[in-house]
Amino acid sequence: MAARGRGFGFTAGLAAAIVLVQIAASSAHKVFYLTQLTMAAYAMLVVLGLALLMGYAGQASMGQAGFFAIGGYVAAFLTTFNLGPRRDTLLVSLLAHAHLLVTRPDGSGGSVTHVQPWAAALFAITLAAAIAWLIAGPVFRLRGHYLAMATLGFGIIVHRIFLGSSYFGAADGISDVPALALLPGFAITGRAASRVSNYYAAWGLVLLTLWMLTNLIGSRIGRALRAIHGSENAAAAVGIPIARFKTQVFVLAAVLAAVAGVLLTHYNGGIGPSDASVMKSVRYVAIVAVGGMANLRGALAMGTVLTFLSLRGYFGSFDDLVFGGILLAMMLFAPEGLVGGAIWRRLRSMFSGKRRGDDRTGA
Amino acid sequence: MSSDILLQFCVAGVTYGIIYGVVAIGFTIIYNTTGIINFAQGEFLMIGGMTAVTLHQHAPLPVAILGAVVITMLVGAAIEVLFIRWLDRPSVLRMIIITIGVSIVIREIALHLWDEKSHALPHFTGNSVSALTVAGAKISPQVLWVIGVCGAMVLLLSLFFRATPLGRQMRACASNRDAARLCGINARNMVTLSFVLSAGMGALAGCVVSPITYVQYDSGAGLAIKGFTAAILGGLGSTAGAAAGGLILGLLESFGVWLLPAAYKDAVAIAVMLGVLFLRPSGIFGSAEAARLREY
Amino acid sequence: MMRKVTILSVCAALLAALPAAAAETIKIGAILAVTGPAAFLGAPESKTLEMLAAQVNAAGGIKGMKVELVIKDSAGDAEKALSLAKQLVEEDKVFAVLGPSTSGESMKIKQYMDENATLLLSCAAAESITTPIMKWVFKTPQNDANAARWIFTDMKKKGLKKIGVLASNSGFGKAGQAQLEKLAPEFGIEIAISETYAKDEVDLDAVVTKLKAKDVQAVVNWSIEPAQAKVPVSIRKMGWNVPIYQSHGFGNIKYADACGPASEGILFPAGRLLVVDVLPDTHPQKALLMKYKKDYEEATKEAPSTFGGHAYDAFTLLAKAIEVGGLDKEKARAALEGLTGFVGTAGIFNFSATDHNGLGMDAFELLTVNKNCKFVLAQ
Amino acid sequence: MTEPVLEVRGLGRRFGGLQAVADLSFSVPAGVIKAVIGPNGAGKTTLFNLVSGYALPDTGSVRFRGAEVRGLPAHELAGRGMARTFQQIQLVPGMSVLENVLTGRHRHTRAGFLASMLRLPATVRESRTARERCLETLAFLGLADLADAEAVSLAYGQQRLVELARALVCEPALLLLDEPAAGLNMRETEDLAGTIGRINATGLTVLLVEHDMGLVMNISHEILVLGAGRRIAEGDPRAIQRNPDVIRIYLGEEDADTPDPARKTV
Repeated sequence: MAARGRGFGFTAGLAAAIVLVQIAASSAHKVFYLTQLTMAAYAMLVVLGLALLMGYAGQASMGQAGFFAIGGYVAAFLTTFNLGPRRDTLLVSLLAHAHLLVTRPDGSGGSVTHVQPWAAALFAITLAAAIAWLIAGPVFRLRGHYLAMATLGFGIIVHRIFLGSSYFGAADGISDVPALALLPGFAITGRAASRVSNYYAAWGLVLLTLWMLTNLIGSRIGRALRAIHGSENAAAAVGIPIARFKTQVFVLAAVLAAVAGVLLTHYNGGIGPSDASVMKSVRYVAIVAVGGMANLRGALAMGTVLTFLSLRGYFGSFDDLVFGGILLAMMLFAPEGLVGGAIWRRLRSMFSGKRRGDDRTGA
Repeated sequence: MSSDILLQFCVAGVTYGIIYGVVAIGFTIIYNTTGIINFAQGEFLMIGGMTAVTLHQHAPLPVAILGAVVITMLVGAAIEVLFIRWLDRPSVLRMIIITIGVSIVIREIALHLWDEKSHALPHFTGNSVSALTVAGAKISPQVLWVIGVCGAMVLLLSLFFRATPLGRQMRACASNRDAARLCGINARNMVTLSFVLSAGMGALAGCVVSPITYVQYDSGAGLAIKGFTAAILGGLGSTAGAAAGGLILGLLESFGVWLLPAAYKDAVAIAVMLGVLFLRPSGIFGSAEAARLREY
Repeated sequence: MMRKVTILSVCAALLAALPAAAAETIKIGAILAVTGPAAFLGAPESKTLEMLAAQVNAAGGIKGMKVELVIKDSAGDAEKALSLAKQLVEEDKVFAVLGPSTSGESMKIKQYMDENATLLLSCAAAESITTPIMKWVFKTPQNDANAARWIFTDMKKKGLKKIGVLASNSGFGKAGQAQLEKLAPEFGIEIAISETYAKDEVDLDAVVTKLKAKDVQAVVNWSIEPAQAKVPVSIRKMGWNVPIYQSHGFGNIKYADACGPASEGILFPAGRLLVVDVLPDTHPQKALLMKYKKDYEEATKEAPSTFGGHAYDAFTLLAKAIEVGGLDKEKARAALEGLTGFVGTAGIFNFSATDHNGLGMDAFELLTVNKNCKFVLAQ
Repeated sequence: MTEPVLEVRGLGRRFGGLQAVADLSFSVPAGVIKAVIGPNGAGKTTLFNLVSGYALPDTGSVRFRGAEVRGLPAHELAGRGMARTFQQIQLVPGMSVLENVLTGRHRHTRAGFLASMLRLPATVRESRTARERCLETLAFLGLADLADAEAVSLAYGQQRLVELARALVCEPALLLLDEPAAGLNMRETEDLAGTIGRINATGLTVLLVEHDMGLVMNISHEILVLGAGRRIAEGDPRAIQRNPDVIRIYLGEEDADTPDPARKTV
């Protein structure tokens, strides 16, 4: 099928580009560029999930940073909170027996006993999924602005809880998060030594996600989601269980966000409340929009560039201004995104007087 | 817990509520004529406040406020003409994103146009600590100003919508744009007008509340979220609902502070709001049909 | 396709040479929250640094080497601060990093700075930045603990036992709140209630009412945001004349102005910058403070705040360290750690291997606000 | 005598003051083409929505293939073999004709989220057979060469056919057509008549709402006439044409329909 063909082509091209960049960076002795590229990659996981939810299933989520934060904070908390003093409590001793605890020296000569990073990661992701599944039911009884408000509200609540609770470091957030050892000799960490491997891990994950989501969109599920977006009546008429599919895609997006949260937290060695802020959620939405809503590649391309430049402080104190400007321009002139030539089709249709698909981005 | 303390919580809640309510009404005006939620609504308050503060350095307070309102109205018109007017049946999601973009851009421009500091107009009567005693609770005269001015605004608005031909035309657009168009009403101009109106309202509100809340380049977003929450809580589209939603939200926050750590104030208020939404998917005073119709 | 274009552009960026650092220049990085929620800290800090760099270079630089200042705006975002730190250290190869403005950001990057053996002079107050000591991490603002001690000492003198604490939900507020709760017992003071508030609250009547309901004998309002002015206003408006103590985060005359009449009688510990005019000429800091005040007012047409002062100290301390230790990072670090009796805006710095803040109780004075809304020494 | 595919008993629904459908009973025997006619506002479309799960009946029962289905959601009914088209065409923008029709195969395919994401061999096979089935149907309706065109960019008549194709690939036991000829020209209408006939010839039961008397009279085996939500008459075309009540309500209505395919009210 066409979608598959293009999917492979693009994925292959992206893979080549990823390797190319790494070689270029290493040979130019500028490996440090990979830092922001890695961080951008994790942000792109959130974006890809949101693009599926928003662009294809047509369900806006203004609280995606909430799921990112749940993943990151829970993982960070479990891998920094010292269970040593609580050894005798039932839960902790159970964890100990299950060999789910590790002890490492902390900064000040003492030692912390905490949950195995990989176990913490799994728990954090599962928790995010569970929360998404729980709220999906009521949330998707809402439409349009009400749906936006509900997801926005969810994001705010998560942000306030992390910001308010001293367990999560309140305004300082959590730091000194250890590396996340995945394979012997490979761990998710920001240390310069393992920069290249982490770069590949992050982008490999992005590639895999992109491939899987492209498959999904080309599949019966993807068609069902797009049908729900395009016309819920039509979707119901062919037997598509709308509520269930909305829930599932919402959970999928939440899981991707949580995975990103966990990994980026380990990569940065910490997480702060600003990662859960409404502004972050808005940024994710904005990136998806800039990429062209129903356009995974567009979101990925634009998102990577913008996030990379922003993380490098390229726009200085004009960061948000540039971001808002681009967002506006795209939404006004190319709501289907630059990538994939949608804009040209649009211009043509403008001149031929037709404005079909103007609402393609509809909620 | 003595009664005057309790009353003090109410007063605090009402103060917040009125302010949220005004922002919410600003949302409603535009929403009714366009079906758009203008997330830049909070920016109108910010522009109004900042401009008034700037003008007040050279002009007496009333002049400064008037000037601020006029300038903000122009900004409102500009926004509509530049970003909304020429779009052909944009979708809810697209409009949300566009207005968010507008608010971000305005905020950042304000940062570079003015500064990062927080400013405030002087209290209209008395000073920061002067207060009236009502049954043991203290109310700043500024709060009365806020209530008075906002009340007057709402009254004038409803008068405008009912009594004047222009207002009737806007209501016509609100109930059915195409029909209105057929009756020779220029719907587009009505939309512009609605932006101008709510910008003016926002600016005036921004001026009266600034002695209490202060104003800085980024104070718009917070107010917008609260106002949006209030508008949704009340049920989009109804001015009375918006006002009520604001009051409910304000009291929720104030009593949330009383009962729980203040750090979770917003979380509590919004959680309750979501609860309401889940039970009544179209807000307290909103009708489900209306909501459905509007969204598509 | 677009994606490939992207990649190419990135490659182009990669191949672009490093900003060539001439031998005669010292590259100094700064990570400041020039925009975003903490802009009120970052903005005066960056203005101060730019001013200083210009002055130093005009005067021929440090040991004849021109200073090249690289200021990065973190917008108060910890994640971005870390990214910028890596950039400054690995790409720009800066000699040292000044800032960040907030303690949250400082906590995120100090580990990295230490591992990469590059000096960090934080402009954030939280004690946890320099305790436990990290070899390469220093900070210039006075310790919260000392501020708390000043407050508690005065309370004890006045016989105030049961107090309420309000803190902003920023890193500064959080750190102060922690210190207050930690030290209160030492002074036999009971904290009856401890609450936090956000910087964007409409007003603080509700939470103040909550304190009032506990009828405490004094209120400590620990914050660095403009919103802190709303607390005294609420208190006085309610006709509640309880003693109000603020933190050194109150060290900005604008905040006192915002309080209006409510500011009168507020007690707070702060560096001497705010009361330099009434400082005896014999005081060692007098000359320096006068200079900074004058220069800053000329450069920015606005009154200096202690926040800018922290950046001032960070810069001048680093300059001193380089004069002594030269361009060898390890030597400079040792020189900084060995500095004693160094006069800064925040106080007299006496660093040591066990103290990377170098300021004691004497760095503070207990100040109050008189009825003309001016900062004066409290009697 | 086998059980009717659809059996409606005492069906009623009121909207505010308006009794859209009142105490309505009828049945659709297997294999027939049954038409529901009546003047505008007679409650035809409401009846369709009640039967196909797009609106909740206040009273009455709906039995589909022997089971009570009243109040079941639309997708559930579709799952049980009821397919429908819409008066206002409901095609998905941004999807090709083939993709739109493929959505119709939903209940005949299984792959879930994970399987689809991983492109398991079974999934690939499944989707291949689905495409073949859809292409056949498109060919059957003469749309084969439009398979890759964007559905919503087609001519009105063709869009109707795409909707029909989508309904057909559901392999329903009962096909509901809501004004299939609305907005079609004479030729298209005649072709449609032929198409519906051929579909019915495959043994598929059809229930349609239609304004076009010509179409109704020449294809349907049974006709149900509604007026103000109530049954006016029921029977074969000849009987209906002679029925005085029917003639009255149609002549009573200003834009009367005569059994002449050339004129139609839309």
